[in-house]
Amino acid sequence: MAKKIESSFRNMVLALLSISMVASFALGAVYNLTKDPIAKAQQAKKEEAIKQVVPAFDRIENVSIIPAEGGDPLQVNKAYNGDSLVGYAVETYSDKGFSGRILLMVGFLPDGTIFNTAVLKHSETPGLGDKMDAAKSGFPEQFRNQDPASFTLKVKKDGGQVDAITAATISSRAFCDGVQRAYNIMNQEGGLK
Amino acid sequence: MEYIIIVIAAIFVNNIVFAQFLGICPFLGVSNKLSTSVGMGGAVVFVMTLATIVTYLIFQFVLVPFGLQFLQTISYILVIAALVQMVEIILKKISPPLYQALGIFLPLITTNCAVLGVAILVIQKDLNLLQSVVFAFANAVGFTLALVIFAGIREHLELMGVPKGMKGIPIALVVAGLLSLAFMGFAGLV
Amino acid sequence: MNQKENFTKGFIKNNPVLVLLLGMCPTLGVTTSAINGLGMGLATTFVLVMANIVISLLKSVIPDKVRIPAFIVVIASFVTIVDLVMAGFAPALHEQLGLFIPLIVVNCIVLGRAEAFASKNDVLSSLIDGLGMGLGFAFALTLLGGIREILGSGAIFGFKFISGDAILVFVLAPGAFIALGYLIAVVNRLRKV
Amino acid sequence: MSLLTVSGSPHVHTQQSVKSIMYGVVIAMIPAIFVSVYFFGLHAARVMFISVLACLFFEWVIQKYLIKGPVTINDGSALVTGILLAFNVPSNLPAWIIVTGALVSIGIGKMSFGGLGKNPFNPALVGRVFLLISFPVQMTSWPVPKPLFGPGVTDAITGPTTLGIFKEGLDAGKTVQDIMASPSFPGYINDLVGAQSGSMGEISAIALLLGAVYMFSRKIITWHIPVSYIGTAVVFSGILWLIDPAHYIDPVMHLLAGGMILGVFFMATDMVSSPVSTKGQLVFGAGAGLLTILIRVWGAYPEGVSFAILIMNAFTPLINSTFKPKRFGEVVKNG
Amino acid sequence: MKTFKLGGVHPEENKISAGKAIEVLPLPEKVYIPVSQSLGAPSTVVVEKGAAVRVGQLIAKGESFISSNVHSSVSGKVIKIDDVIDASGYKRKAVFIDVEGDEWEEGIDRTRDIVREVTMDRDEIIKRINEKGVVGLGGATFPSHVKLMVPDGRKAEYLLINGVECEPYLTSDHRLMLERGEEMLIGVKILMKALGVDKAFIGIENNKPDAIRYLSGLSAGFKGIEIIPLKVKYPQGGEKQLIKAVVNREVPSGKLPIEVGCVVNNVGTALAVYEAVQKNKPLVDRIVTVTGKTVAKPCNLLVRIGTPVDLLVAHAGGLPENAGKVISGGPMMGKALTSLDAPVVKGTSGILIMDGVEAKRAAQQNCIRCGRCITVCPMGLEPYLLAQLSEHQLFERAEKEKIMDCIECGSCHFTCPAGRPLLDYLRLGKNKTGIIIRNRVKR
Repeated sequence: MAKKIESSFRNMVLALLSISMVASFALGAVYNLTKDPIAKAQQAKKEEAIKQVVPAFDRIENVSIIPAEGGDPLQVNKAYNGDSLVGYAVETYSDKGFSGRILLMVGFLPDGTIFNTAVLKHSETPGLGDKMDAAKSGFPEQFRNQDPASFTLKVKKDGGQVDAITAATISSRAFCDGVQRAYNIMNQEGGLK
Repeated sequence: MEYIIIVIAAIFVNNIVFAQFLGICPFLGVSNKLSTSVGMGGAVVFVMTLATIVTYLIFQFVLVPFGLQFLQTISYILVIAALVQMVEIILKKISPPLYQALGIFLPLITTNCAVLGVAILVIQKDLNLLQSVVFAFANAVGFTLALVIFAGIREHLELMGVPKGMKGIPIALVVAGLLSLAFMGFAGLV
Repeated sequence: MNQKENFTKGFIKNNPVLVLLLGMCPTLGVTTSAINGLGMGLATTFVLVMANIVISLLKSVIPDKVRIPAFIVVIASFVTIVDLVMAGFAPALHEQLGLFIPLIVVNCIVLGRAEAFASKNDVLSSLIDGLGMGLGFAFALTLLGGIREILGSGAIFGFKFISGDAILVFVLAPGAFIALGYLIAVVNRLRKV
Repeated sequence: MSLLTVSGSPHVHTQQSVKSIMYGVVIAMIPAIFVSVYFFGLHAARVMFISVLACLFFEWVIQKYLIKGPVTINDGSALVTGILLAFNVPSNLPAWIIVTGALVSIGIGKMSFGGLGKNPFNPALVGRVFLLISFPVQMTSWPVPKPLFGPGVTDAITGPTTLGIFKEGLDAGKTVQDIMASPSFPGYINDLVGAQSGSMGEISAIALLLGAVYMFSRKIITWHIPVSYIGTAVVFSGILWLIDPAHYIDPVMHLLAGGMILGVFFMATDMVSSPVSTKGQLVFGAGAGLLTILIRVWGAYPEGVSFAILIMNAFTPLINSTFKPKRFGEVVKNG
Repeated sequence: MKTFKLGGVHPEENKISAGKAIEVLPLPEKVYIPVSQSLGAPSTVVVEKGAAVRVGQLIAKGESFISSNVHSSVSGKVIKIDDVIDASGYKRKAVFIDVEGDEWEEGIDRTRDIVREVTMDRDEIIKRINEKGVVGLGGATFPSHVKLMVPDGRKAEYLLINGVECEPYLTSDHRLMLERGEEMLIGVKILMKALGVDKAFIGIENNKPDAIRYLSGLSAGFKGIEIIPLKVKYPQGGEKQLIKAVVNREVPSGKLPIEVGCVVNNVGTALAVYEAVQKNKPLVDRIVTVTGKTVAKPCNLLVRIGTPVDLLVAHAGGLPENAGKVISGGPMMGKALTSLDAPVVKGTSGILIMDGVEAKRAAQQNCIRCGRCITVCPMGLEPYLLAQLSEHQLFERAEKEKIMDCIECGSCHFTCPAGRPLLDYLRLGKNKTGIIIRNRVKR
């Protein structure tokens, strides 16, 4: 067993201070090393989602729009292939979920029909609400190629045209809510169409 | 209304112990007796609220301006440890009876992950100062509620004589599971 | 104590979760699947090993009275490193484990090994002790994660072997408590035989 | 003279035994059993048979091979749990799910604690809530009732419970009056006799009340929990209803629809998991009544009885240590 | 109809011997008289082996404050002073006397002439009661003279006479009231004088309407004595319950009845007081009910103290074939005898014989917390909890839960559907807790 060092005020402060210094510098270094990968990872995630919801593109233009009815601003990513606009990827959300905010990415074609949807983040009940994820069930499939102008974005129980996830009406409703919010933004920017 | 929602969510719907799994160690360790669980609960309410305020201020006024968010974990844990020490010393001086009641629990709180967890959560959830305080307080109350209910049941089981294989931690975990099951009934309240 | 025993004790005889009953929060919080359990276990193992090494190296220069704060600084540094590295290079897992990564700092196992072992033993023993304890922790978490995944999702390591729904409760909070409770009961029983 | 029995006083004992209490409860459930078979046919009988058999089986296996203690499956308590579990599920539940529920009720809810009398929670409710959360789809697909010999729809058609109809309707923005006016709404009389979708045992208020009267007459239950439970629920829902009758269901409907009557008389009064003193029982009932309406009105689940009772079960030890019976000779103030 | 409020049970009454007049049991051949027949310190034996004694002669002297004299109940020769196993199952020191004739001490008035006028003053009465070894005949055998000495600062307001006889089967007090009513009332008058009170209540349960009627008629001639009919409920004969039922006062926890201005005595005691004061007769005999569902001739007997129980049983037709249990006292609080050699003592109110099936306790099951024990506990305790606490040796908590208030009435055990021996655990707990409390006081 190592012999204990006599604790004096001086060496106590010194030891703590030097350990903290070394630790801070080490962390600073690691932070700098990982800063880029972290940013890249986040960017990659977002791009991955955008890729999923709009047709092939080579350039993104990003605008932030505050909904007319109030609430948090939504990010609209305009996707261009060369000079032609191929679609909009709207980062939207819903607070009507079962637990916490749901973040969605909804892609529209320039004519306003939904190209595809992706779930960015949610904390719905596993096995129920999480079926809104395309990987878990076919629920999001039914939104593809629908034009919200003619397709009522509500679950059938509420008089809409969406088949709710069994036993997860609340999550389904929230999903519709998020998509509707994205569509409203599109309309708000009316000229986009 | 916003604050009421925070409170109900933290105490019932997303109870820190039953739904978020924070503070399990003291939850299992200090819940043998009703009286100690009440004391522990009181100490946690006190420290968690205070720690959240201090760490929130440090984050917003020290870490963010200097771009040092990555030091969050290390600074928080040191602040909490120091805070607990300070509270202990101050309490001893100004309110010996309160120190008598809470004193023995204070050192245990440093390693209570609920305190650090809540301090980090308020940043993740992007709450403002007042919301953070309410959130921390409500979570601490939720923790206390869970602890007290649990202690009641364990005191009761003590007299019942649980089968040998299930005695102690196993049955405590099963009870926690059933409590958590019951608390799922609060889902959707907010 | 020979090194082999140093290594194996944490695995079985003194398994930190199943026998010593430490580190309950992450054990319950992240084990919705085997892969999450394994990820958390390995992250903790890394912190444990590194902290053990550094503390064992520093043990002769740290005054006794400030040893706990010094240990905490060391541990917190490695936790932050793990946090940053995972965010950069394993963002999906990082998101799954969420809050529980910074909380490794208050995991009693890490501080407990630092205080009980690394501060009294040489570097090699500390390394092996950390590795054994860490892997024991990872083993327990993977086991629990596996059990919950099989019962709750009908899958193991993400591979689904029954179609349709399983016993959903096991991937939710109550299932975590209940599964761990019976797992410990079984371990208690086996140890006695 | 060594043949004489020597034991402490008292030397006479009451006729009532645990067994007689348990079988008394079983007898009280008979009307509701008939009603469920009448409306849901042999499926109801099948569910009950499987549930009872599985409960008895698990109790026997665990007592004999795991606890290695005396086997007491004939004390009637596992039988009561089995029937109550069946009462709390839809009649079209697959057999393996019923068996799972029985295993949870008996294995986790009761035997883990050491058996009858030691469990803090009502075993049947533990099983029920476990199933509800594990199998939300199967547990919330209720067959539409169809009188046994009458004409009517096929067994395969499912429909929501009365409370479910309300919840969905209100969530969709309709008013209570709209909902009650719709042709698919069962109405008071059907809810009273049992012609509504729902868990097998909860549909007929009248059959359950018949059983309750029997239990009162046999002194198996006392009035404290039922009265304070129903009283609190009626007052609380009544206040909401008076404030806004368009969006809150009236108290009578709250009583008739869903599992309130079943829960109040057969599960909240479970001696093992409810408080011992009369004061404590009043508090317990009031808490459960309050929580039931709270969950029904604002929660995600249309029905709150099971959760409410389970939560109050958790509070029972605290209630027991807070609300002591009035001691004889307690020193009263300014005595 | 008056009764106490809290708890209580109503077991089958089975007052089989109610219609049987008191018979005098023929003199036994030998008696064993335990020298300590009251609560408190044992008395000192004052006769030697071989000595000749007469009926009413002092054989053991009570020397402490709480203790009482014991007199010979027969005439004859002391053959030895040895241990005898009494009703409690413990060995006690007793005087063994072989009976020869029936010679009484001088000055004892053995006639049945009723002496109505009370001439003694208060102190003389108390002294006489002490001298003649009168103790509470309700079962607790507390020395009567001690009860009559009201402590400083307290004042007795009411005398309560216990004619309740709430124990099932027992009828000795019932017969006494019917056949010796007037003497008993004079005894009450004497007790009132000794206490300095001018109001006495005699509480009688209304399953004895003949006694109520008879005494009500008689009491017209006694100023200040009132008969109070009570609803049948066990344990109404408990001091605190009787006070609650009759004058609606609650004796505080851990205190004596005098705290609320009451003194309680049994009808048997009142008669013994009459005999001691007016007739100069020591307590040498008492009325004992011999009964049981299978007993051939249930009866009420006037028995000399010290008579072996088997003589009483023989008089009632012998021990039935299927007898499983012989109880000294009633079925709720009586003690099961290990042997029929046990002698009748001052506290023996009845001998109850139960058959084997009746005598067997039900198999014990887990407590299901039905709360019935709480509902019936006349002291408002939680017997199920106290039993668990004493099972787990948590006596400090048991004390806080007022285990020492338990009056051991057995209502909890009677009513328990799980057949749990609650009273056994409670007695154990009271015993251990009592030791803890005494040690604390000592320190």
